[in-house]
Amino acid sequence: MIILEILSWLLLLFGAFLGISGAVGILRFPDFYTRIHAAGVTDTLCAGAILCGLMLQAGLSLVSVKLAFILLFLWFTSPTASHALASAARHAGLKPHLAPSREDSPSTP
Amino acid sequence: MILYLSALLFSLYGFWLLLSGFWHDSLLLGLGGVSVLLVAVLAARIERRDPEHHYLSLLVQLGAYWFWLLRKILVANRDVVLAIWRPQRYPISPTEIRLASSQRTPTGRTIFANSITLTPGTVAMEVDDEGIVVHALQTQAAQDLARGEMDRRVSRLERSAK
Amino acid sequence: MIAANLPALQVVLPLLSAPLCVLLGRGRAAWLLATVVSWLALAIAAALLRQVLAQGAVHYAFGDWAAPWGIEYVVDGTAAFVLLIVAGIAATVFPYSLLSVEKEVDPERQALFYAAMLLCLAGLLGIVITGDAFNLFVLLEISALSTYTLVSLGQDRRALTAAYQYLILGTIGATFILIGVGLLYMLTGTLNMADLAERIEGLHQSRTLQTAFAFLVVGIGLKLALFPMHLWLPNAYTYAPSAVSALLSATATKVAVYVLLRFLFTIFGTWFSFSDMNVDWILIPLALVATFSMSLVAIFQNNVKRMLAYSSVAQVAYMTLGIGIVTVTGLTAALLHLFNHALIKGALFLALGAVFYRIGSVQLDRMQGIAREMPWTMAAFVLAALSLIGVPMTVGFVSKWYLILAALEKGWWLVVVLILITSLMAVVYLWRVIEAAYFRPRPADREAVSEAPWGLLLPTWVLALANLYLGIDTDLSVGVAGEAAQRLMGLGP
Amino acid sequence: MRQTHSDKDYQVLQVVAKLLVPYILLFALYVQFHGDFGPGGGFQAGVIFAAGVILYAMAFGLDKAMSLLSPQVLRPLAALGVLIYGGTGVAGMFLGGHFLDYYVLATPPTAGQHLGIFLVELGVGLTVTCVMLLIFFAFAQRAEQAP
Amino acid sequence: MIFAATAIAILVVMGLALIRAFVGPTVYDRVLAMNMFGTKTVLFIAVFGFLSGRPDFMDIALVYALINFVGVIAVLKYAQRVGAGECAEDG
Amino acid sequence: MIDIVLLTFLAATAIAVVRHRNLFAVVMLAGIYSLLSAGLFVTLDAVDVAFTEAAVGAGISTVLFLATLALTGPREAVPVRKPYLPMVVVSITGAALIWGTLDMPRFADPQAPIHQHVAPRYIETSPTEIGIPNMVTSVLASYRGYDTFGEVTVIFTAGVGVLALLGIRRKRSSKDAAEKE
Amino acid sequence: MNWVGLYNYWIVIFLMMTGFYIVVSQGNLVKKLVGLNLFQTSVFIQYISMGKMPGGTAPIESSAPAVYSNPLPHVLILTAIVVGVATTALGLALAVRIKQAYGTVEEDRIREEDRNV
Repeated sequence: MIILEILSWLLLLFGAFLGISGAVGILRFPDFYTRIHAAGVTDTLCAGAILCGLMLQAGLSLVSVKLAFILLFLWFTSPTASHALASAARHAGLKPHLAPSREDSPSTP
Repeated sequence: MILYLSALLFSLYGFWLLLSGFWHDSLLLGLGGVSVLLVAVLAARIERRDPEHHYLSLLVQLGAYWFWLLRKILVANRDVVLAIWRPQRYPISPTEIRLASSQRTPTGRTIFANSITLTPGTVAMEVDDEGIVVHALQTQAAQDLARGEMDRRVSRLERSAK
Repeated sequence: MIAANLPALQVVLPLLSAPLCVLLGRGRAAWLLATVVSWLALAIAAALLRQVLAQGAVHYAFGDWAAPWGIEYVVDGTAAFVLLIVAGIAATVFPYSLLSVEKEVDPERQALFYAAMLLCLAGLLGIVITGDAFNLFVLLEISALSTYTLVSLGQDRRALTAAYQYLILGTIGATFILIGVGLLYMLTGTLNMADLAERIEGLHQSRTLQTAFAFLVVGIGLKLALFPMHLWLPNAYTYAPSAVSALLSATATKVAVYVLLRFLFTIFGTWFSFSDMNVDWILIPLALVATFSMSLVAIFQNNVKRMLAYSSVAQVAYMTLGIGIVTVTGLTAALLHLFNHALIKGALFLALGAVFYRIGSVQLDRMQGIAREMPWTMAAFVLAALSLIGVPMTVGFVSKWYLILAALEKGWWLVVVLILITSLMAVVYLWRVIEAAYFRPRPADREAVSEAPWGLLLPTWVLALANLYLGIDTDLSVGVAGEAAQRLMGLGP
Repeated sequence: MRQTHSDKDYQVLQVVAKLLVPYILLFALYVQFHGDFGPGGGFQAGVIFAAGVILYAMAFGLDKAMSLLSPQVLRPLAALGVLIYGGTGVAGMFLGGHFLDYYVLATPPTAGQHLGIFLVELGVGLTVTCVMLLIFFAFAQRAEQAP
Repeated sequence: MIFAATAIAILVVMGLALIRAFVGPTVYDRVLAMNMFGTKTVLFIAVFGFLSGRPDFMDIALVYALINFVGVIAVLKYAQRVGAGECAEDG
Repeated sequence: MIDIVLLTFLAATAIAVVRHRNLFAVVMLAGIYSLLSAGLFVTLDAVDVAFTEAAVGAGISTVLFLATLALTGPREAVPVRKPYLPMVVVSITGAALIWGTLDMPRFADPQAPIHQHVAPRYIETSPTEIGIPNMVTSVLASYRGYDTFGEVTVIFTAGVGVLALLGIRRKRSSKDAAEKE
Repeated sequence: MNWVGLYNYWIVIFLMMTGFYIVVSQGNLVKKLVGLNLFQTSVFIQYISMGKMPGGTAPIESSAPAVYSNPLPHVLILTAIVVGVATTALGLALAVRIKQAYGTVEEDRIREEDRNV
């Protein structure tokens, strides 16, 4: 029991840390496309960690099921939203700042 | 179509039961049935307009894949978090790269694209029939993707679901 | 069963007919339904008035939940009286609207138009008899939203901006009312008007109560186009379809005046409103400035509908003047004018609608010489105009007479003089119309027109004759108004 | 801009939307029928249902959404919702109570209340769904034709 | 206690995302911030349920997630229609 | 404590809405405002309201605003006149409200009149009287069912109004579409 | 006097007035409606704040004994939210029509247009 408790605490703290990291990243990164990555951190693993932590708290109950639904929903939608966002920005003609030195090296797989 | 519908009905009713939690209230169970039927009718109409095979069995197969993906996500997260907190040590090097994708259906490509986006550090920017344009935070992440392991795994998933 | 449920039916009947109109989907069928419903509403209003006069106020609890817990309708003398006016005007405007609407509104939108008319009617009727402060807000919004729609359906594109402006100001007003009701609820824990009135008694020194009062007065003021807050009204009345102008000018502001009465006298109580808050110090000067300036503005209008709209602001000011005097006579005058002005403006706008039906305009220069071609229409207009001026034997005279009496009781000679001056100004602006219609030659470029069709003429004349009849037989209106005024002042039974 | 953005660009969105929309709609109905036990009720359900259809419209285009639930059907249904609500009230009246009295609807009083609230919420949900969708269609159709 | 800490952390994240939404500079940055803000609200509601001792209202969080998604997609859809040049640089 | 933080966020958002000239940003911020206030409602125990506000304010309203912007354009003209009069009006209104708060029952005061009158009956007897655990639904649909009837009518009125104003054309025929191309 | 208990209300009033200010000062019809939305939402917050009980929970009966917050303001605000969205929809529809009739949604330009006719 206590192990589950501690595990859930760790997950919650981990999620909180990831969330703050993402938020700092979204402020620090230079342009829109790099910021998407920072937001990606918070959207996926942060949400996952926090919701899993909560699930451990709730035990095997309806609440857990709903938390799982939320998690599933977020994991389906947030990459879709990020992708839609990036593609819309690209279509709008927003140019990414690319690293100058290796601009073209990795473009051929 | 019939397969799709029956799978849909089944999963919808399961969804209802899990949401509701009233498993002994015959009224709510009945209402659930009516609701599921109503939604299924609408879903069938949606399906008829864009008949596209939906791999529901894919969801089962997804289990193993997700496990693999989760590990990728964890690793990728570490990189991005480091880049955020220690920009001097771990500088970012934004890269754009075009990947060929070997999936043949929109569903497969969607799984691939969303997997790319789910792993931090890479975002699928454009998806078309031949490939995917990816923006990566660090060149290294892009190169990792370019190695094509994820592409192969998704394609295998797609094939096995058929 | 029906007799016991009359108060609910009064509102629910038109309310439920609106979706039926949408279901019918066709203009004429919707019109027929709307008309029949408006007549039924009038019958119900009459029956309610009889019931109330016979046995006192009727209380109706929705869902059979007793008052402070559920929502209650209360029909007392005043309410029944106002109900009768609103339903009566509707019962004449609805039949009228068939021809006028066919001319002015797209065929596709006619069913929606009638649905909106019914919703507006239901909202107005509900506002009058509801006994619950929050329910008042809901009904207010039903009528307001449908009114915005109706106004926007006018042909001129300025109808759109007028409706928008009305929407913004009306919503600000409604939100102010919402804030006021919220503060009242916070202080007392109840929303029922009677219960509120009881619980407010001990709170007169509360600053929160005073703020609530201010917000409610300003909010209602916006709705009734109290003088500096009247900006939405002229445009809305001018550009709305004719039938809508008639319905609105005759009912909407009147209902708002009634709501003001309700709040000032019944809920906050005479003592708080006028001795603690001194609202009369605001109402009277504003009313005086309004009657004078708005009549002056009306003189310079070339669009007759606009002229009458400004005149409406001035006339509403007469009512607030009567309220501000705070005597039984003053209140009687206010209530009488509420009733009479509805008849007058209803008739005037209906006559104008008939003119618009024939010549497609109500500009003064287009209306020159119209009286020769449309004698009956213009005769009705003249009759109602005389009533607006206040010529003896018409209803307009009765209410002005009581207003002057009330001012004299207080010894306010200046007010009396001002009322007379503004009446003269009314003569001036109405004369411009009559002169144009009767004594000017027809403009050469206008096609010859014939008299308005019966469908328009009949309702117009019903209202015009009501002006005359009720001006001679004043027993009913003065009796009811007087009794209602006494009860509002807390003197009557 | 529209030319550059073809259907292909939305394929990820389309796949995800098609997967999710049925569940969103079912969730809306769950909210509709569980308003007695938790937060929710007719109004919320109606809005969520509408949101689900709006998502479908965003992914697959307005025309498809409008043929899925055609405005010609929605309009009478919206009116019907109000009539269901009002009809429940009137039924209370016919059975000897006042307007919206649910106690007279069924024999044990609480069953009457249950029935009344159920019907009333149904009316709310129906009207809200239909009106929200109609409003959205009206706006979106104009927006499609924008220059 | 742990819930309170998590809730506060999420609030901080919300605040930072809000700053990004205010500064922009492009519409897409704002949408990104809005999306992030939305998901954080979902988490906040979920955590708050536990914090207040009544975790049985997770439906709300689910609705937030849904609405947030629909909202973001709608913004993108209509931003495109208006013309990208206008939104891309809005200082 | 949490509500103070959320209120501060709300205030910041409101100020940002005033200052921004790009209407897209404004609408998005308004959506955030709605979401935030919905969060606040959750902390204030109003779960049903939070539900609705999120779905309506952040969902439907935002979509409608965006569709409108697609038609009317995202740029706002720079006003020519200085808004002195509005400032005065707003200041007076705000001052009146602040003054009004001075005699108000304090926030979350259990002795406040609204917790003493009317509401206790809903809380105490509605679960047995109506037989439904969610008191908000009981009050909404039964005790104050008539208000809700009004609410449905309001939304219906809005539908009538929007249809009358904008209308929905039947499905465009292929010929129409061809013409447009 | 206990000022702390009023602090919440003051922020809410500030929010209300910000919304109100947008409505009365801005010339763009759409932005006015955004302001109206803000104004109304803030009034809703005011209502909901007053229903809060200290240590209360949501007014949904739970198995454990609990103090419930006042459900009545919640009901009122549910209705008010609906009214708000109805008004917004209608206002936006008007704005769309105005744009089509005048080619602009700026109040000043509309006034000019009208003067020119």
